[in-house]
Amino acid sequence: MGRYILFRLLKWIPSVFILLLLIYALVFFGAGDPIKLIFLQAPGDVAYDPDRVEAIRDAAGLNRPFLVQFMDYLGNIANGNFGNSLVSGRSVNSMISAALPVTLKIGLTAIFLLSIVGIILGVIAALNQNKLLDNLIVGFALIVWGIPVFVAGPLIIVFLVLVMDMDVPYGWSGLLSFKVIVPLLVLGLNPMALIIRQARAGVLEVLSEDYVRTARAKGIPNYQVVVKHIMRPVLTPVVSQIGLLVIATLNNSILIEKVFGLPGLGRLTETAIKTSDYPVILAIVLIFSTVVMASNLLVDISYPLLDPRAAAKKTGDE
Amino acid sequence: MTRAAKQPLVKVKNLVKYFPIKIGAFGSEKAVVHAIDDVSFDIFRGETLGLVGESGCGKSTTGFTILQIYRSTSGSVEFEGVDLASLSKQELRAMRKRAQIVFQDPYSTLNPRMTIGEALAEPMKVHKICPDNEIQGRIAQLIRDVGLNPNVANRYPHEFSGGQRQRICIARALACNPEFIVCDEPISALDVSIQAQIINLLMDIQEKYNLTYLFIAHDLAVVRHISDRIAVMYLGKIMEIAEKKDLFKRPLHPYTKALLSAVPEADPDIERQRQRIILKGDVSNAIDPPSGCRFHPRCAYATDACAQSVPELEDYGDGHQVACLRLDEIAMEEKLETEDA
Amino acid sequence: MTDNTLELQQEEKQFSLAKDAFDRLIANKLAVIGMLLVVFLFFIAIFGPYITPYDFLSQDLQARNQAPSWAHWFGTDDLGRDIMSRVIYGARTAVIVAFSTTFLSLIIGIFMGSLGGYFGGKVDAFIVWLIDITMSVPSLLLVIVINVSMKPRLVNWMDEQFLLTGNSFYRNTILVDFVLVFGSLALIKWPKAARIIRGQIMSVRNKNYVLAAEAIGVPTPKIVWKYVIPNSIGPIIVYISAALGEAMVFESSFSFLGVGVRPPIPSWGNMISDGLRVWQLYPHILAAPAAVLALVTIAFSFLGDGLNDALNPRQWK
Amino acid sequence: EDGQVLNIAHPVLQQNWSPLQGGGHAARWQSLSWAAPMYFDKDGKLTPYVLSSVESDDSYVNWTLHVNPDAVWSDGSKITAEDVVGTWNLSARPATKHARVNLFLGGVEGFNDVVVGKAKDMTGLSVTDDATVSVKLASADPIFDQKIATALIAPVKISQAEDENGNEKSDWWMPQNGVVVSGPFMPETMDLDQGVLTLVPNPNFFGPKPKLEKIVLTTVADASTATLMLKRGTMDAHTELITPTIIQDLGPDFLGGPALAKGQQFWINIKKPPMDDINVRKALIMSINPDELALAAFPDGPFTAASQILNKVPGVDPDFKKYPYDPEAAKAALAASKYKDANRLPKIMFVGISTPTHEAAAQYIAEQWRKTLGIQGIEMKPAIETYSGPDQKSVQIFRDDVGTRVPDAVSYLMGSIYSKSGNARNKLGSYKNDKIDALLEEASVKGVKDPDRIKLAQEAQRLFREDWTYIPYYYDVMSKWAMPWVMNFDKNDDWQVIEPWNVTIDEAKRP
Amino acid sequence: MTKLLEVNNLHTRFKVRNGYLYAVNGVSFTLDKGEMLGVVGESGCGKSVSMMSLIRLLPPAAQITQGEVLLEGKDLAKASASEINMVRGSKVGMIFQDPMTSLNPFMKIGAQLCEGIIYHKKMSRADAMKQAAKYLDLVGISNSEHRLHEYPHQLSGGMRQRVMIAMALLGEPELVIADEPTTALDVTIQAQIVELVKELREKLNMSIIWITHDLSLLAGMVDRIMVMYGGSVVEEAPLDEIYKSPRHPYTIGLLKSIPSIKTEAGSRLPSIAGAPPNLFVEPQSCPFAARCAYRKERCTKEIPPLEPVSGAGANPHHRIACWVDVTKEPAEPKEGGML
Ligand SMILES: Nc1ncnc2c1ncn2[C@@H]1O[C@H](COP(=O)(O)OP(=O)(O)OP(=O)(O)O)[C@@H](O)[C@H]1O
Ligand SMILES: Nc1ncnc2c1ncn2[C@@H]1O[C@H](COP(=O)(O)OP(=O)(O)OP(=O)(O)O)[C@@H](O)[C@H]1O
Ligand SMILES: [Mg+2]
Ligand SMILES: [Mg+2]
Ligand code: NI
Repeated sequence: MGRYILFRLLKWIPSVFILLLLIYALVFFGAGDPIKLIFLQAPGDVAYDPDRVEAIRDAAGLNRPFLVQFMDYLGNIANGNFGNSLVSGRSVNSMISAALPVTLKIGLTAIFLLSIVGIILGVIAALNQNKLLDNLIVGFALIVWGIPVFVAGPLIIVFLVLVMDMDVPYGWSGLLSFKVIVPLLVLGLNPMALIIRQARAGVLEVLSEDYVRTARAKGIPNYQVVVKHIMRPVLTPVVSQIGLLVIATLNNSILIEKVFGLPGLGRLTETAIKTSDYPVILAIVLIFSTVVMASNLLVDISYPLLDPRAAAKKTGDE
Repeated sequence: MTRAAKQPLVKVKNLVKYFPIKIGAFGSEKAVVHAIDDVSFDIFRGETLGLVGESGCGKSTTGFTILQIYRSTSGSVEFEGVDLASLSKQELRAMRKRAQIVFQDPYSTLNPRMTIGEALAEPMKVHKICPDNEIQGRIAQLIRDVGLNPNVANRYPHEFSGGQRQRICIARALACNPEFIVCDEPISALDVSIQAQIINLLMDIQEKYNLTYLFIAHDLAVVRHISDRIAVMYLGKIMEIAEKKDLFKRPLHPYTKALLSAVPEADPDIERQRQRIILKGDVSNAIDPPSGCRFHPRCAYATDACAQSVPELEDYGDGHQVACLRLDEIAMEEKLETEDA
Repeated sequence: MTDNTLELQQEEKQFSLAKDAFDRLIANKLAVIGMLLVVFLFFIAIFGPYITPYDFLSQDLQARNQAPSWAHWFGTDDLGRDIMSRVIYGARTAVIVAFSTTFLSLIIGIFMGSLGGYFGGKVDAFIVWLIDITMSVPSLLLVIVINVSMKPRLVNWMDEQFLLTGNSFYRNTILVDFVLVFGSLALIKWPKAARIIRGQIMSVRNKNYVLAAEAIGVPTPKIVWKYVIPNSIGPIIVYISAALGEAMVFESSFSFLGVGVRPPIPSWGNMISDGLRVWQLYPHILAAPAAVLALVTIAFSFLGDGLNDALNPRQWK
Repeated sequence: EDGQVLNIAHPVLQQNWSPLQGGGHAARWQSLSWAAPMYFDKDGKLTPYVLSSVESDDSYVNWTLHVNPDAVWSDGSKITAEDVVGTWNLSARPATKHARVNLFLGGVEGFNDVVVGKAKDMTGLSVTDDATVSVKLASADPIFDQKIATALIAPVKISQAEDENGNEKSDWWMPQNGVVVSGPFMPETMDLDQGVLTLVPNPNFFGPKPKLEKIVLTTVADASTATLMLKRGTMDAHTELITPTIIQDLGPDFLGGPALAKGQQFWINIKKPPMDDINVRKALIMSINPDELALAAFPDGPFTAASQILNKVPGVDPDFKKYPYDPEAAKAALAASKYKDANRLPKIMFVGISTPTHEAAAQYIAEQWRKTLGIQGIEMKPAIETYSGPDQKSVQIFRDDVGTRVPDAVSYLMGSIYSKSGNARNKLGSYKNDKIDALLEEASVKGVKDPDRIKLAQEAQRLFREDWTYIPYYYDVMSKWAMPWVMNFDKNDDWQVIEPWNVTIDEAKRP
Repeated sequence: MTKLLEVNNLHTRFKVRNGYLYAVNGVSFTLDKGEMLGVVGESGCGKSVSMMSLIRLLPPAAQITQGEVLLEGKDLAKASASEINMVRGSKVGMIFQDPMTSLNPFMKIGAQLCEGIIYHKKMSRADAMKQAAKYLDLVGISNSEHRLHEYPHQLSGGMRQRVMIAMALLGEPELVIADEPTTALDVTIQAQIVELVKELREKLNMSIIWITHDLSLLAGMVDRIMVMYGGSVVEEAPLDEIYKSPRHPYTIGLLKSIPSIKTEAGSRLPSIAGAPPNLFVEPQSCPFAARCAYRKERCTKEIPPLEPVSGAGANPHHRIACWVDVTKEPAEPKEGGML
């Protein structure tokens, strides 16, 4: 397994390199110039003095050729240094290391909790196929699926504040604070819909498996059949969705962290893009894809644990 | 005709087919399936060679490799003196019209998106068997040959039952006037009452078109009925080849004996008397086949020598070839037993 | 040989695979609802601009932010425009975006997938690798970066072309918004399509009918075209249905973030983001586009589920 | 009144709170912590602060600045002339990226060399003694004293801010790094990642004792959330919050305030086709009803429709002829242009459509043009930046504001229509009208009290009108951006709270 | 001998998309204690469904519309769900066709074996494991203690089928239903399993219903054979009777079409024309009529009841469902037949 992980990591490095090059080029050639932006944000009476801007760009080393800058950047990254923000001058490392845990904590908790709830709901729905309960759960999943998070977020806030007369659930004071529940829900509901559907489909499929019939033939009660024979096989395909869930959660965090004032990667992304702060953008891309890669790797590694057959899997080569 | 007068249409020499695969949870370990390993035999023009053996022993692979649908790992397949294994893809395509195959599962062998007519026209078009305007007529003829009504040509496969589909597959194999057909368990997916229909059909067209068959099956009763000669395969190796009558009368290889004794007969009297030879254990793994004689782990007569050296096929008269090191000793032992009794 | 001659009885009803699938689809109530909604959406997208009660651009500053009424079923927005007309026009935007992205991604996906699936080996490994990276990129972020960075370049380039050539095609840089939204979306979505195609090809390739075609000597490209692709239609259709719905949600996410289709062209996304700003006072401005988007997404998932069941039925055992 | 905490919502995740930025959202709270050289009080009177007095000779070239002997840093040490000169030199250096330094110090001799990195220090700035700075300007400027009355170039303790290479030290302004300030409140904590800052009274402040006990500034990026928080009293003030329904949501006072010497216009780039044709510009301008335009953006005020450039300064032209709203004339003008009809016009692109209100206005304009002139190809983009500057290609119309922070018509116009101004160069497409330039140059050296200064400016503006290069939009007011219970929260033209020490909260009104 | 099971007029149908599929149409039979009954018929003729109906082990789409299933006098068709559960696994054991898919790949052999007896016999886990090991020994799996901790995929097909058998026997049932337990196996392995079952039957003295489509397989094994066609029983007789004097045209055809030692090699096999019926309409006539060489007018109008054969020397236990007496009527090959 160690070799396998190493192998995966080795395969991952060129991908990251290409990704970085791509994004770097995109931002370098296309996106705005953060320095100019600083000046143009000021009212129009500020003389936008091209000479001065050039001087500032020189001072910041931004006038060097693309490749030189990129290689320089790579060198820094190799040393674990993402450079400094062009807008605030702060070290990107410290920004990321402050923001990442917030997003990870919320995201992982959301994924974890709602996956569990989702699986349970999905199983319940499947076992009651085409009955009222099934329809309710499936309907719920569909509606949650249909409403984008950035609509659901504000809706829930205003509902809580104006209707329930609660305080605005805003800011971050640790994962265990009550305020965080709302964004957690919003972040997780959408992926949960996915899990519900996946789990439901999975159970329906497993239900028609021969070994479930075997289990039934033993005359053990229904709940034992469900718990022992149905749940576990369903888990494998559901777990394989986690990579997708992670992506969805990261995407959603960009959309809603701002609304809930969560000092996470999503909010950082939003700000960085608005200000064309490319050292930050690049670092975030790198972090995001690391997180996704890591979760995919985790899923792959957990396969043999979930599915005993996987350990003896044969795959043709032709 | 004596065999000497017959000439082989297909000459399989030291044919080997390995499948490289990946195993393990992460697909990180490489392994090789020794699907067929050094197999040699001849198929004579106009005869039916039956190939029997247990599941996974490499029967289908043999059939596929003879036709070079799977390119062989080594060895040669001479078709009227041309070594198919050495042909390029292009050259091979031209040979394809002379050698055809009928697959086991008629449900998955027809493209569900093509009508029967299209499916039958395909080989004719590929090999330019006849002018375009004659294709329709020929299709009708073929469909009639396999006992269906020609008006089915513009229907889709799913509208047919398994037996009918198998007929259509046979028609498709016939479409380019082949001389040789590999029948890969053509009846084992069919209902009992339908199997006889297809066997009859296969025999009819063999007669009509003077075909040569390699008939693969695991049902010995059927093979016995249709074949002229029979080859018994075990884990990628041929264990015994003989004229049918010879084989049933005088099975020499311990495996053949066990196999024959395991075939049930639809007669309670026979069954009540029959002494089954029950083999111990299961077929070994083709990824990691046993050393020496592949059968030795299950063989009641195996000695250390069997685990050491690989037996070659040897002729025991009349073209009855057997691959066993201890054949003579076994014969002795048996004789003793019967005498004891 | 008479005993072998079977005739198909004439009264046996003739039904094709497609019809069979369609029957199964029709039997699924939710799928039918979804399908009707989707058909309605297409209808509106095509004919909408001709049937809207008002011009989607025409403003009436005297009638701003009006609640729904008989005159304006969905009310009016902050410039006194009729929201229903805008939602209807937005359907066109949604359909254009959804269709173009989906088909673009499908084309890339089919190409890449069949390349990998058919050739296998190194080519396949490369394509799988490409799929893996693309799938691991945070999609929204990538699309935003592409949009933010490429747009000025493209707009400037087209403008130059217009000044150089006077060709009025280049004048319409609104296209750029669409092209970028499609392009970048397709860029992140193709791996899904490619995976499906690749998987299909892999499985279809080992199907006996492909082996049979090979045994007959049918040339490889013809095998791909006549045997492999047609038999992959089912999953592709399901993919299309899911992707259409997804693309619409994605488009609105961009608009929410301020990239994507720009006003005055209405898209549900930018209408939602407009509505989100004022919805405490004028909830109807948000409600109409958000509800329609939700409805359409749900319709697509109904339809997708239905199609999935209809086209890939689980066989009884 | 003790124990009062002022909660401010801040719209962007600000990572840089250096007082040397001179711009951005952070700079809007600069006067809380940093004492300006001088300041304009509520009535517009120039008031001493760090500098006790500023005088010049008759040529308006040489100025002498006297540092208030009582002025001290929050650690009790004295603010010195060294600090003043050091701060200003540092602000002008390129690496510092001060966004507005040229507005205040641009006239000092040697400024241009420092700004492009050719020199480290301005030759025109020198320390005479611990408490005196002498300034030599490159040319006469009668209002130099007014120009430096801003917190945006408030002196900082230069030994803290500058490193040995003459660059700004990173993060020196953080409380963690022991920053000392000169203003009434000093930072207590700064969590840049969360976006939360707290300020407490400066015990050594040399002015009146601050009344608030604490100021908490929290980043609330989402406008809807911020509105809700203000409504509920979770927040008391906001850095800058504009939503289409802000008046209905938070009451008219929130956005209200004294008029500013500042106006918003849609500037037309006269070099870009089709704007190079004055008839097209006439057609475009005359088809807009300016009153409706203002209404489209701010239906409930408090901003008023603009007409001329000048606003609020002495010298607003009472006889200025507004551009007429005349659709017929507009159609005629378009027909008279070389393009003849709308279909032959190149596409028109707006930029600077960065807020919902500007978007509404731009859409209104677009609709009018479509309706009256039949123009279809119109686009709008939020960011000015990527579509502007030297490499911009396609943009014809910029929404942007111009104004002045000194009550002076000439400096107002120098910043907007003078050929060397950024506005003329970038947004008007290198607009240059020799007559206007001459008039403004002549006016700028006249004394503040000289009536010709105003007359020349008015004449320049009238000439500018005839070039038809802008669509008047609205005049700004200095919005309070605070709930009614926040008292004494008046701000000046630099967005600074004028007397932060006076700010109190009327707890009775707070919900 | 005492009667263990009595099935009367059992009907089972499936709800399918546009209507019903009539899978079992009036199956009746009895089974004595210790008797072994063979059920043959082609694919889809309702063998599995009718036998699964006995303990109502059916997919949700299935419904038993008629009939009674008396196990030791108690009607299972009307029993409650929990009563049925008490029968399954303890009174009736099941062996399924495909050992590859019938064992849960996610659970260890031991756990799968034990769960039934833990529930039914209220055994402790440890005791259950001991018991399971004992039965694994019984079915000829060596190293049984060790095997309990393995997953199904670690065993070969034959071994898995042995595990299935052990699982069925663990509850010490009085009746074992074996649904084509050897179809998926090779002949040599099949022979092993057949021998094993014979052996076990002698040791444990239980009743067995053995479903298969291979008539030859039953010849050396069962006491009585029941031939099914199109959802009904068409013939039922003691072992020798069926092979030596089959009376239903279908049975006759089936036996003839199997190539055997006696059939002349290379000769044409007598085959039954046509294909089995589809069951989307409730049968109103003899299901075999369409393919029957002895078809008479009546055959296409009325359903023949399953009745003892008539005629001299007829075995009273030999019952057929046919309007025609094949011993008297000449066969006339019929052409065609339905699909
Ligand atoms: N494409 C392939 N890739 C890898 N291994 C294969 C492939 N095809 C066959 N094998 C392996 O080769 C061996 C022989 O297979 P083959 O299909 O020839 O057996 P068979 O005798 O035809 O069996 P059956 O009776 O089940 O059809 C088996 O172990 C099988 O798993
Ligand atoms: N779940 C199901 N839904 C609908 N029809 C079914 C279902 N299961 C079985 N059937 C149908 O019921 C009929 C009888 O099936 P059954 O499984 O009893 O046949 P069988 O004799 O056991 O065949 P085989 O030899 O293939 O096992 C068949 O026509 C089959 O198609
Ligand atoms: Mg095979
Ligand atoms: Mg069955
Ligand atoms: Ni009959």
